[in-house]
Amino acid sequence: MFSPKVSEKIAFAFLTVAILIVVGFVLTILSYIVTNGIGAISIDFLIQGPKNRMTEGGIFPAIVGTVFLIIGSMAVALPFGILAAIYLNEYAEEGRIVWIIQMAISNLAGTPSVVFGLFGLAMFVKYMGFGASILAASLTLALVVLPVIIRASEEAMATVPSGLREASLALGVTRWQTVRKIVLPIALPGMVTGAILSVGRVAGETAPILLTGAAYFLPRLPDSVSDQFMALPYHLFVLATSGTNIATTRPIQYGTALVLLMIVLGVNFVAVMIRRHYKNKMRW
Amino acid sequence: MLINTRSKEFAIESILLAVSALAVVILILISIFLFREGAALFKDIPFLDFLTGKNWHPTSVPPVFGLLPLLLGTLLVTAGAIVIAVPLGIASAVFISEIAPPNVAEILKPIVEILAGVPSVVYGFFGLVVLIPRLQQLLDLPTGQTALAGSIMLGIMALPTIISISEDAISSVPDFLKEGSLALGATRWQTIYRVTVPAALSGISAAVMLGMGRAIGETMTVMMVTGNAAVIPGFPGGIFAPVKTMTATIALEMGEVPQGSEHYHALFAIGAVLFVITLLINLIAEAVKRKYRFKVGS
Amino acid sequence: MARVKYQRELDSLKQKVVTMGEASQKAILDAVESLRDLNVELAEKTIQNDPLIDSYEANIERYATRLLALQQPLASDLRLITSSIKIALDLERMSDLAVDIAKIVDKIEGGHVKPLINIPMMGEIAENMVKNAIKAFVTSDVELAKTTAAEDDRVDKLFYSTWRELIGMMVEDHTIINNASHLLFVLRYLERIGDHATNICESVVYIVTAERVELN
Amino acid sequence: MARVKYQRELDSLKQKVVTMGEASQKAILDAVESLRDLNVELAEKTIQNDPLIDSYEANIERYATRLLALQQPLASDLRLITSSIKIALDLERMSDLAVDIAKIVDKIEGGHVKPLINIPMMGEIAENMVKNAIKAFVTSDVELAKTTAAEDDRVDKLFYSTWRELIGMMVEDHTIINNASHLLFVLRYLERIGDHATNICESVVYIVTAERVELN
Amino acid sequence: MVTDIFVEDIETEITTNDLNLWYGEKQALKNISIDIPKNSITAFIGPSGCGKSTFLRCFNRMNDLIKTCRIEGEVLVEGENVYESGVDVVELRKRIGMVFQKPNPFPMSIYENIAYGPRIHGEKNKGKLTTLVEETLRAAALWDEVSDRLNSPALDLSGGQQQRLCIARTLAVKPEIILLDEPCSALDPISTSKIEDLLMDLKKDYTIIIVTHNMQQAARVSDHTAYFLMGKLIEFGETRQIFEMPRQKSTEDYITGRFG
Amino acid sequence: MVTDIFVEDIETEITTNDLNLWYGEKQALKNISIDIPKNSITAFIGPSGCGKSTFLRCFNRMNDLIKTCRIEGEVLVEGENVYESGVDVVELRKRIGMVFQKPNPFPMSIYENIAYGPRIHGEKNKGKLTTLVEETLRAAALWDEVSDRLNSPALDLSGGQQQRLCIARTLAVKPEIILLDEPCSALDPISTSKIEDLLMDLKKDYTIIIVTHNMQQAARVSDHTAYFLMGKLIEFGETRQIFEMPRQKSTEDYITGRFG
Ligand SMILES: Nc1ncnc2c1ncn2[C@@H]1O[C@H](COP(=O)(O)OP(=O)(O)OP(=O)(O)O)[C@@H](O)[C@H]1O
Ligand SMILES: Nc1ncnc2c1ncn2[C@@H]1O[C@H](COP(=O)(O)OP(=O)(O)OP(=O)(O)O)[C@@H](O)[C@H]1O
Ligand SMILES: [Mg+2]
Ligand SMILES: [Mg+2]
Ligand SMILES: O=P([O-])([O-])[O-]
Repeated sequence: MFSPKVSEKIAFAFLTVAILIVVGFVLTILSYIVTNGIGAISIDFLIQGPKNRMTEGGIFPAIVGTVFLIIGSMAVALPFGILAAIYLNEYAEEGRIVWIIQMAISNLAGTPSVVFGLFGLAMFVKYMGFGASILAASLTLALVVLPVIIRASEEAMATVPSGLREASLALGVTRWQTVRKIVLPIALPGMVTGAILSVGRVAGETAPILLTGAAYFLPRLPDSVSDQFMALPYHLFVLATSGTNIATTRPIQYGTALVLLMIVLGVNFVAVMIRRHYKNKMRW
Repeated sequence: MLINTRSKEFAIESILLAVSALAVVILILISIFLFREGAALFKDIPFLDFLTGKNWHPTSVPPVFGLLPLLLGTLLVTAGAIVIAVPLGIASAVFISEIAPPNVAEILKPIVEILAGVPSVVYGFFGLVVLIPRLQQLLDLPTGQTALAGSIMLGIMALPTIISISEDAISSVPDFLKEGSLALGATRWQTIYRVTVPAALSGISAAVMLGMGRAIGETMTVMMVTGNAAVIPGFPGGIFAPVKTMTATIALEMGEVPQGSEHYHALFAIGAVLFVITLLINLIAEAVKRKYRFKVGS
Repeated sequence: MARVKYQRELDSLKQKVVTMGEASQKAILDAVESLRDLNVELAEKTIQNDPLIDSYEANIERYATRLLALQQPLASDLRLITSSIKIALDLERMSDLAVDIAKIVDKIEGGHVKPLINIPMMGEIAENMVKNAIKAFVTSDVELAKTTAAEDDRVDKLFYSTWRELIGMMVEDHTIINNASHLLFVLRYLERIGDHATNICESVVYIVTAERVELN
Repeated sequence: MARVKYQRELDSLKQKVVTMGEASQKAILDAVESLRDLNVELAEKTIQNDPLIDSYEANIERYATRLLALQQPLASDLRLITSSIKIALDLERMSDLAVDIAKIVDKIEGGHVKPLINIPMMGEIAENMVKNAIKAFVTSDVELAKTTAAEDDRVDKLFYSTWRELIGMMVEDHTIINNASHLLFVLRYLERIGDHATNICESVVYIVTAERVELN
Repeated sequence: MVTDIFVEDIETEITTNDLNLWYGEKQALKNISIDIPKNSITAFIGPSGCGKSTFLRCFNRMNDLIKTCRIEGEVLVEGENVYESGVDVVELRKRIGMVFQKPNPFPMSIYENIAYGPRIHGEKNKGKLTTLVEETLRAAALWDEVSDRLNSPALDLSGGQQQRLCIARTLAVKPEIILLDEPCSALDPISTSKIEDLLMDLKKDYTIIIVTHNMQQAARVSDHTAYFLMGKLIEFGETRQIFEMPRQKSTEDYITGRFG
Repeated sequence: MVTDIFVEDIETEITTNDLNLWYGEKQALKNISIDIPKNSITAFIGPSGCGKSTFLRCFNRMNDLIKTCRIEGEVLVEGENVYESGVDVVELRKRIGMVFQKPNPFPMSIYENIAYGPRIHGEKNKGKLTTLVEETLRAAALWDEVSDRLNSPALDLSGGQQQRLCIARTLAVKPEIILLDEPCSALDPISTSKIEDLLMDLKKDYTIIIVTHNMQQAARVSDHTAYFLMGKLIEFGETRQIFEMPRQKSTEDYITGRFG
């Protein structure tokens, strides 16, 4: 058909077009949100509550709600995730039990967030009687990010060469000491990166909190963990789909989207920087 | 001291095992709650009727709970997303790991990661305010809120999953394999499609499966861009018409249903079906990864 | 089965030693015969053949050194190789001695006073020793090496008795002093050939058992 | 600088050769002196010392073989090691020959017919050759090796002239036939010592240049 | 199995009696009985997969880490069976140091690498630690090369230096026995010869067992050599004897490169 | 640089003139001029990092893959400068086969591994391919061991067999020159000796260049040897001469293990 050289040229041209399309998507989305949202953002927008049936004012309660969700879910998911990862990577032997645990984790990772929402609704809100609340939503989000944290921590620990563990054990050091003194210090940057990435995930999730406690409109800050709350992503959804005056509140919508995006991408950026920093320092 | 150290070690290991087992417990709890709440529906409505029902009229009297329009809606949107995301994703992955100079690749990778970071509401919002009007105008449709809009947005959202997992798989093909091919006088492209990509195939397939999983499970975006009309989509015309997916149905309707009602249970039944589908996809992805895991350099 | 080439090379080294051994044997036989018969031609031939035998020795040394350099031999292989160098040296000395004997043919004035008997006998024993020493080498036969080395006693005995006989004859008849003094040397040479054969036998024992023993 | 231990081992091998060389030199000197002075005691001492020199030879061979086994020597190192085995053999033969000379002291009946002059001279030259050969070995001095080997001509000339002289004397006075015939052998032994020294010189040239040359 | 060191005057450090070991169904060690002498170097040689590493790892129970591994028979270290229940594995591993094929310093400073073991075992006194670091670095013939940069990362050292650091790290917990599993196979000849010198230096104070594929190395450094084949101990004896005059045909075939 | 093969009757296959190569700022090859003879085996030796691999990879322009790499000077393969613009790199690599340190069969069947090259270069005829596979496997002395399982995965072969497969794969594209970069360093002695025999067999039809760290191997297999040090060609000559009587002190020091 074509000579190998010509085929190569054609193929490479197609591949280049593909990557350009992908990059195009990114730039388009970002530029729309940024150019349209930047005008809406002001100090007042950030520190005031919504006013006038959400057609004016700011998004402060939503920001606070999101922060609460992050703190609540991470407080649960982080310790459990890291401990599970330690077990799976450092203690577990290939075997049926471990296989089952691993499958469970990858299935949790693949389960749609709306299903987590249903579960949270049935389990935390109803069955355990937490009601629609920060507590129920945080626990639900904790389940959503648990597999992410486990996987990231496992991966970070797997980069620690097994020779180091053997060396430590051979010095008469116990397994747990070896984990604490050798494995965890080396794996820490990777684990931190994983944790930060899951913070981004928590900040952006909507469906689970929709079912477990996010308030349509609550212009005050929540009093306790069993209170309902506003959150940025849900707020954006509400404004964009069922607000009082969808067309005229566009600037507020763009502004909210931009703030949400900045939080999520900012957090990701920090994670990437940490990863890069330690990648350059580590070498075996 | 002796007994002490040992029992301490044993205690630690037991605790760690218990924590890990939590993952299994959660999965089981999810199944129990979904199936229990969902099963309540089938006291009145035969399971098969639910599964094959062609109409979803939860608020009519008497309500009709037929899953088919929602299921097909989900499948249509997902299929569209895959058609968009798979070629673009694999091509991009090949480009990043095999063609781009290292410094360009270092720029492209975080750009793709941005796609992964953008929250789904933001995608939905973007689709709603930017994509939909344009689609409507361009294709001259009554509404831009169509399956196509959903597919495009989900396609974009599935891209980072497909790209980054494929890229991992491709770049973990050892250099010495590629050098072996080049040294035989193969061009770079021949090397890519005859050695590198086949060697990475397991990882790429897993990437496609996981991308698909992400698309099926996505809620907010589809809810915001597909119009949410619970009708069985025609083909190919349905692509350009509104559809309602399973996830969107749950998220949209749960807020308005009385707890314990038939409708409430029906939504859980949808959740259970969704859960089973994603479970299957995950199992297949795992199996693919395992089966085609190639052993290079022993 | 591994390192086939190396195996072949070791065999080939052995073969070289055998070839050289046969050549030395023949040199001894011819030299003694030429002396007995005062056969100038045969003597000449033996002398002319010496450079060939010398080249055998050089060849064996080179080959063995090459093997040492390239194959990292150990245990009995290593002993085989270093000993081959030594055995080749012994064989080379033997044929030098044979040449020395052959050279005397020319120096005998007139004929022998009486037919040579002991000298050919010593020659035969020595030649036989060489033959058996080489056989022991090829077959790694320690027993044969030991019985062969024991033969050296017979050579030594003949050496002393013949020596005394010759001295006696010289005292009695000093016209034969020149010839007899030459024959004295021949005796000595044959005795040395026996010694070298014994050395070879010792090398065989060393190759097989890793132990250096004195066999005389 | 690497393989320090190996370096040291090579040096130590050289040292062993030097020590053995000195011992052989002394054996030659003593043997000739004991013969000149008919000093039975010195002769006896020389003979008694021989087993020690033999053990030197065995030791050098063992050490060299060990080095071959363990260190995978190449190039000049390899030649140094294999040649050390050969040089030790030459030195061992030299002291055997010295012993042979010393053994004759006992066999001389009465005194010497006339004072020995040529034989001590040959002894001195031969001993000097050994000394210089070993020096050439230690310093890798090809030139010295060559000039040393050239000395062998003087030994050979002395051998022939003295031989003729002795035969003449025997013909004239057959009471000295026994003693003179012994001295004939001494001549031969000294000539052989010269040959062995030449061999050492050839080994030196081989170690340094990788080429086997004939130096006589 | 042929052995020749049942000699009265050699003190035994490690003895195994009828040791059998399985990985799952597969038997990796078969009826191994051996007496490894104290304060000397013993080399384990044999073709790949013959069980050398497996056997070595029986002594400090590193095989415990492999769940499928099952052991029968005795391993006596100074007369005590290390596989008896109640034996403290951690204590055992302190007594039996181990150095691996690939140098594996921890990603810490040189100082911290060596102080790691003693610290874990309770040494807190800074002065004592510093003395110990110097002592062990000297013992491992590394002091002169690193004394001026004890705080720089261990990973900056060359491969040969890293391996000596690993030996020093092992010495720092004051073992009686040192096991080395092909410690030089990743090193160049010069580093190798340094390690060999070091081992010969250390043997007056330690019992050393080294697994090696390099016949010349075994012959150079060890006092006794054990030859393994397919999980069996074929021959054990003085190194000189094994390499000069092995009693078993199979040993000779292996060391002369006729198979393996 | 000292060289002794400017002899009339040796035909030259590869010539370099004043070759200089930089990786970024770092010069890895310095002024290398050499004439590599046809239908013979040339060995490259020298301490680690001296540039052997770099030099080898100049011949088939594998260095092109390294972005920082910059070259000055000429590399003539049969008189043609391979670094001239307009040279077809793919064609060049067909003419110059390369075998790597670690055996790297493709994760395909044995048959597919060998058919890979010819297929890429347009051979579609099944019968011809099958013949070629048999031919090259025979030439690589592997046919007897694998003829009954051509369709099983190449990765199931042992290391030594894999390496011979890689050589067969190279032969299948009918090169004139074969470059081997430490082809035996990952292999056991027996596989090594098989590969060596194979190379000596192949040299009548091919020009072979082999990089090796094993002095004995270089001495065993090669006709000519080039010794490199810090990017410079120090000595080049007949192998016998290099290993018996190198002209340069530095060469002797290296081959006798005094440094490097
Ligand atoms: N963890 C394991 N599980 C199952 N089999 C194993 C395991 N480790 C080793 N084996 C098997 O046990 C046998 C002995 O292995 P071992 O590692 O002790 O050999 P070795 O003599 O050290 O070989 P090498 O010289 O290649 O290191 C081999 O057949 C090996 O395949
Ligand atoms: N891609 C690269 N980028 C920068 N420097 C390189 C690169 N490849 C090699 N070098 C450097 O070039 C020099 C020569 O390397 P090369 O790999 O050719 O050495 P070598 O002789 O093959 O060594 P070895 O025996 O270890 O394989 C070394 O100093 C090396 O660090
Ligand atoms: Mg091992
Ligand atoms: Mg290299
Ligand atoms: O021939 P020899 O000098 O050893 O008697």
